[in-house]
Amino acid sequence: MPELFPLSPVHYVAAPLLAAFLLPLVAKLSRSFIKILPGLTFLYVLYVSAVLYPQALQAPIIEQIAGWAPPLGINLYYGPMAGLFASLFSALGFIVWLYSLTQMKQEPLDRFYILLMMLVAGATGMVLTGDIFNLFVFMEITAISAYSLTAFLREDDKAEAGFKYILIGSLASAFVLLGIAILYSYTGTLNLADLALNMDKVPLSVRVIVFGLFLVGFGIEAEIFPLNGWAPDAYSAAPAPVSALFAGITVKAALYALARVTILLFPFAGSMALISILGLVTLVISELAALHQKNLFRMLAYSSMGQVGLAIAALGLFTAEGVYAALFAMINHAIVKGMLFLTVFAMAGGSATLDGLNGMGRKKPILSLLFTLGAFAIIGLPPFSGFWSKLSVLTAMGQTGNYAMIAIVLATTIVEAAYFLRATGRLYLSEGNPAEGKTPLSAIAALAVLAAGILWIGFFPGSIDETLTAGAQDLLDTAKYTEGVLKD
Amino acid sequence: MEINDKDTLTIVEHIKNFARRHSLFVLAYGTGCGAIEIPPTMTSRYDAERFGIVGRATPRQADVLLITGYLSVKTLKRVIRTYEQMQDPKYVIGFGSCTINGGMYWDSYNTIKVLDQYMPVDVYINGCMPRPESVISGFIKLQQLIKAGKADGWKKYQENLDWYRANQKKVIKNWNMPDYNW
Amino acid sequence: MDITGIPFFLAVSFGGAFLAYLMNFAHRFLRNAVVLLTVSASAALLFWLGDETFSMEMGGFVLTLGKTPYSLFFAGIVALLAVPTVLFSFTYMAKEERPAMYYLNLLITIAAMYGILFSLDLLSLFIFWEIMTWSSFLLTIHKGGNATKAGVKYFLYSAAGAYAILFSVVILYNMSGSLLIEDVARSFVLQNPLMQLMLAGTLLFGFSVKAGLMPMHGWAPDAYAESPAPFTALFSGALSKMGIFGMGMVLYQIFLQSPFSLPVRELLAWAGGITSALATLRAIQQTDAKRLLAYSSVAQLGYIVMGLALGTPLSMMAALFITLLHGVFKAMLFFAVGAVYFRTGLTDLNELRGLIRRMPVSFLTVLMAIISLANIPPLGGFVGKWLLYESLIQSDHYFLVIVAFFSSTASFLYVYRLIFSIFLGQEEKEFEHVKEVPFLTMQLPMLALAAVTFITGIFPGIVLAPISSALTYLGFPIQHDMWSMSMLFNEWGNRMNLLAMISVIGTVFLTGFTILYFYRMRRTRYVTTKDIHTSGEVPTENENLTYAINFYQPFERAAHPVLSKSIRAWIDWIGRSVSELGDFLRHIYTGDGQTYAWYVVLFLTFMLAAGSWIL
Amino acid sequence: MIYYIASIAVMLIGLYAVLVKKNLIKIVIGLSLMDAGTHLLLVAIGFIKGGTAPIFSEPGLTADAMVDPVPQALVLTAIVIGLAVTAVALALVIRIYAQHKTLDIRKISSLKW
Amino acid sequence: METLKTISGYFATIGVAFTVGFLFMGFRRILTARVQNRVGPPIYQNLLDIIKLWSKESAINHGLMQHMGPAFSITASVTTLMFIPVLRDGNWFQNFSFEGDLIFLLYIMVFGQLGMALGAGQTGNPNSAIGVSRGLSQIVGYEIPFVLALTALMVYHETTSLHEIMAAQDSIGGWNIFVNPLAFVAGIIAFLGMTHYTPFDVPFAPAELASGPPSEFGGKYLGMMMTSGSIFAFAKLTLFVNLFLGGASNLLELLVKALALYLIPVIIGIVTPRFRTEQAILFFWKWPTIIGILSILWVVWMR
Repeated sequence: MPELFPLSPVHYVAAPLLAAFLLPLVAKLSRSFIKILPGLTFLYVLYVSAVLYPQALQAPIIEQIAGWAPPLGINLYYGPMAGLFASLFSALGFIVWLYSLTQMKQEPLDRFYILLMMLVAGATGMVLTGDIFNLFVFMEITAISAYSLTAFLREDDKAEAGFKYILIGSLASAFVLLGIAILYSYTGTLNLADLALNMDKVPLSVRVIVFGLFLVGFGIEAEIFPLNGWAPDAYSAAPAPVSALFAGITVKAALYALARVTILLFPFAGSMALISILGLVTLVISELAALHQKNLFRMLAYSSMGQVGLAIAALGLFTAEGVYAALFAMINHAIVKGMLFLTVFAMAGGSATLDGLNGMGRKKPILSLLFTLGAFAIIGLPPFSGFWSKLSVLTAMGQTGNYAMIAIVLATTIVEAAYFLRATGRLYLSEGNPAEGKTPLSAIAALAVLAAGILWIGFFPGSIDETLTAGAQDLLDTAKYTEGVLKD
Repeated sequence: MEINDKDTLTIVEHIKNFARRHSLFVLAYGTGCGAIEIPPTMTSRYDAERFGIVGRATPRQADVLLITGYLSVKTLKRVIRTYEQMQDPKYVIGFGSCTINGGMYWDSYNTIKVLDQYMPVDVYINGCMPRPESVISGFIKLQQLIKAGKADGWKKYQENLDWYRANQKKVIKNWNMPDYNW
Repeated sequence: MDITGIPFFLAVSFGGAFLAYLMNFAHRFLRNAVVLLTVSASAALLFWLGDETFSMEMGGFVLTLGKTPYSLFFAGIVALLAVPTVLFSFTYMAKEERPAMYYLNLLITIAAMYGILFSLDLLSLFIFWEIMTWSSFLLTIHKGGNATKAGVKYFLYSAAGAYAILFSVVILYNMSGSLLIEDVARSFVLQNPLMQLMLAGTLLFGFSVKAGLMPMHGWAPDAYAESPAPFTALFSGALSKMGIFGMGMVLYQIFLQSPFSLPVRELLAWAGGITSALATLRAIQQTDAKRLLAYSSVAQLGYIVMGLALGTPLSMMAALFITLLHGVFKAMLFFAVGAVYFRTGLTDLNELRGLIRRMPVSFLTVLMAIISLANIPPLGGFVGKWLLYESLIQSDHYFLVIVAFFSSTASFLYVYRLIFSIFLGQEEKEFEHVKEVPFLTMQLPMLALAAVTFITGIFPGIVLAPISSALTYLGFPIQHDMWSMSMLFNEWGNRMNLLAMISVIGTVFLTGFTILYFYRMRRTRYVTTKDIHTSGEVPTENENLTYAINFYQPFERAAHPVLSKSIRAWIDWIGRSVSELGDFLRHIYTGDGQTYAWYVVLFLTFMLAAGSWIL
Repeated sequence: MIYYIASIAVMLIGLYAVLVKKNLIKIVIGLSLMDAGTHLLLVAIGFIKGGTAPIFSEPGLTADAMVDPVPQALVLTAIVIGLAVTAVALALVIRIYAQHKTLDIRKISSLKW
Repeated sequence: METLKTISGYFATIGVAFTVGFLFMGFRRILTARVQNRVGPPIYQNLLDIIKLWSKESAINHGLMQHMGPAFSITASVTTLMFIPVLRDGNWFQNFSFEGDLIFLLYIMVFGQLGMALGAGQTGNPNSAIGVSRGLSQIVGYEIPFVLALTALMVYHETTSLHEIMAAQDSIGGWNIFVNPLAFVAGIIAFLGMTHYTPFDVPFAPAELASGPPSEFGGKYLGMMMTSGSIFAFAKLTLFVNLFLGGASNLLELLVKALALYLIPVIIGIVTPRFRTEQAILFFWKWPTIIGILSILWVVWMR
């Protein structure tokens, strides 16, 4: 099979895109295909992951598009880190599909799945590509599908959230494009590896400007404070499966881009410290802002921003442990926050407030248990995945001697515990709302997969140790990256 | 054992009898105007404590119930209850003419006339009001009665309870007390 | 798997929890059997626990489990309380909803406590610590309603403590490269003293939160009052002792060599003393039985901390002895209050009254427990307090003696309030049909624990033997002339012969009681509590004359200067301030898209300006 | 140089519209202007005065004399993207207007805090 | 034979304590009467009261605790007595005093009060409960100076054994009343509270509370309580004699010293009105406590 039809990282992007384009045609044949095709696509992509990722752990797979060699042509870099993200994205895509199968009832479904697949394809492209303009393009694909998905529901405030997202997102794309233009004007190349080698052609002041532009551009997508004004609105307006993907995919892709660009092009101590500090600020402000939130999705959104802030803070250390911790935090956040969004949606519907959770412990015990599990995991209680991710963040910070950072992270964790447990407590109130409907099995299955992930990582954190270490090495070892890409 | 059978008294009974008559705890329960005579009796001028007579605040500890004057029907109910709460042996001293025949309230619609119909009185003290001297002499009479074994009103009350109860219920219309059971 | 190994032990403890959860779907008798079997099996396994340590790698950290004499003593307390607790739960929780969740969390809590005790390294201690915290949080909010608020409060206080611990653990790990307590201790002494102070301070702070030491006691009254009564017994009796365990470990295994060790311990002793005094005063004010007991627990833990911090062999013996005894008698009290709640649905001291003839066994339990709590001989509580006072006097802490004695004497007030309001006073018509609780599941645990207080009062040696081996492990050589089976000695060579004491007290009491009971027995009438001296007035059926409301008003008036201030209110104020800060901060997100665009542009401008300024 | 200044000027005009104008349509126009400015800048980077199209149409024509083709390709892509974004934005504006009956961005803030 | 002697020693101690106790109380009644220009009852009046109470033909109880309350009370009195060396030396009247120490005495002394409080609670009489509330509150007041005084002595003599404290006061100059007068003052003020004489008799206030806690107790119960009270009075006096006046080597000396001590609360009681509960508590927490603290500082300075 591999000989006949060689698997390549391109399939990550190509398959969902192809499926997205095919979907309207398929829809003409049978309505049921609409629901099945995305699942098949994600399954296929997962299969690609299963085959390619072990290889990437050995040595990064570098795929040249259309046969052009890297400085000129576009290449895909499928290293341990990119592979990790690509696999994570496709897995999340599959789970969200599984969940949406029964929970997503809003027509037009075909468009929903098209956008969904484009979102996943774009985000995967962002982490795979080795070309900065290509990165921009994929970012825009992700963004446009995200805009549309945000406003997908035809209810009151959804369009408003979408518009705010577009407003800020367009600024981001403009700034990134501007940065690319400036870089190109000095170096004449768009390949990241090539750029990294040619950065000394760029004057320092320009590098600062470009770094600022990229920081703002990617930072908007990565929800760094104060660039994340769109995020709470978008999270709360989008259908819950999409919110889960926002938390799990778009943010992570942007973060990857930011990390990759920073480490390749701007490896200054100042820029790294800045990222770390921004991460902490994001963490503190988001967690505090979530404290008074009554709208559950908004609360989860703020929490997402906080978690991303945590990952950024760890990432900004740019030590092996720091990146390891950041990766761990991102994976944990993707799984847990995804599960929380989906659980809340299944439990209390699309516009859930805290009151919507009242007394659910009796009416929907399994979902309540899952929410509790998610809340505990996100707070970082052992023996769930969140604990190990938070612990690795803390030890990474400890190793660099940043005790104040540890204290800040721990203090915000208390705040986080406050609002999550307040929500958890509501589940077990004796009086509550009338529960309506039963949760279908496929949704429970999707959630169960995520819950199993939480527990698995919680009990066997060593099982993803190798992956994370490789990923961290991959990100930090710039020489290997440039050499690998430009070896011809 | 028959306490009033003098011949069979043992040494223990002698001691008991001695203690009983020389330690009289009086329930501080003033019903009518006679209560005003109790303080002088107890304090410096007449010093009833010489005879072991001291006031006690609760019927559980008291030996002697002083009915110090007229008893209205309403008060009678309380007095009966208080009397029944006292521990045997217990003594009642009717104090002043009101307790003997109604005294100046002989035609009142609201007071009882003859106390003895409602509870067994061991000693009556005459007068309206009796002076402290009379009160003390009444107490000494009581002591003599105890010594002679004749202060046995509490036994009469037990034996003739039905009669007493009937009399009590005759005047007390709203009888809502628990019955005295032994 | 090795049947005497700790992995097997923990596997039984944790596995039983999940098995019980699953069994709930089969039948409740099956579930109860599994629960009881798990708890008693782990209690039995404690006796056969082997000495070998067990290591495993998890997430890049080496976790080591093993037993020490010190931890074995605490494990004994847990086991001693766990069995009655589950037994008591069977009937008590039969009425409540979601029993599966309750037993799951209860067993996880118990197992996690064992885990904490058998951790030889700080990380596994922390892991089990947090497992214990969240499972007990879920138990606390089990009832819903106000319990949710109490539970969240409990968790937040605990989180503050736990993260203080984690803070230290991370730094210690960074310093010593190992998590083993021995290794940590070895590298700890090499740090500079201020660093040592900070690390030990945060660790002690963290552990003291669980012990409810003031000023971090705010969670205790609410959490104890709202959690289900059988669990509260375990909560106050065993779970809060984990804080004591941790403090002892930090003080004497890690921090002992530091130059700041002595002042910190002195401070801690005073904190314990003040805690016991203030919490006692608060307990006197309470009108809810469980809240009263909660404050009482805080006070008792104050004593334990006092003894622990003094660090003389005698005081350590006292601390550990009270640790056990407090667990026992507080469990009895919570059980009894739970039994009353089970039958009447009330814990309000102003409404309960006159249950003594309805629930005599519960009354007897409370009586034994309060005698023990008030340190009155001949029950076990006295032994602990005797040791404590002797050690306080002999280590020249004269004013702590006064503080301790003040709270000990003042504790008579609240214990009397408790037993009086519930069991004594006039009988209430409302409670006419209240029955005593079932024997096997509810009376038996109470009576068994009552027997423990009695036996430890006469033969404290039974408990002092494991205590002295625990103390020897901690570095306090306990010579054999410091205790014997029923004889206590202080450092000045004075002694207290408990057998003589019990024989005198027992003889006199029995004689006195017999005389009183049989003397003129046939002339002794029983009368109802309605037949009392009320100046001749007849109380009606619906009238209850029991004096219960504002029971200690004169005392509260005297203690008003202290009682009018509240530490809890201060901590709450901090919490409210943070919450309001959060409310303020979220107004950054104004909802106007253009504002967000401004943020972006301003941020970019600021970045560029800062960049050019740096350049 | 004039191209650079002009393109930056267009961008700033767009930014001004985005930041100051309250009408949603005008904001969308501002966004487009920003895009356009960036595109102009990109094209200007590749522009060589007197250069020819980047096609090896005549012998002897070297790469130096050619206009850099890459920015042009980029711009084409970017224009497409910009178009898509603008289209989505306008669609949303229509929906917002249908719901709120206003285009004033200050009044469209029901999602906040 | 030895056992018989020992056991008869116990009974002798109790007998002596009881006799001395009721005689002292009778003495107090006479003294009070004399101060009030009365004659007063005979000195053995209390014995007559007790015999009369025991010879009551009937008794009522409200439940088991009413038996147990007085039983607790007598337990506390007799146990306290048993663990106090009545005389300095010799084999008689030593009883169990070698087996316990001051800390034990501190606690066993309140045992009776708590037991009585329980018995009083069982009766359901609101007056009893109010009395208990006041009495227990007052304990918290007077125990503080008492413990301060005891601590001062224990620290000074470096022992918690009553025997050793007694042995250290071998001459009149060595009596603790002279060595540490401050501790004596604090202790004796606490003793005033313990006796429940005026000005600290608000728990039993007869006119207000119908005699407070024992208001439902009559007959044998009250008899038991009064018996216990007599013994306890002697035990407390002996304790104070041992602590501050160097103990006594024979019964006569003991009587004289105890009477001298007993006169203090009696005379103060005769001439003072009554404190309210919170006034009493605050009084105990103020002056005697300060004096007690000073006495400890004095001891620390002396060492």
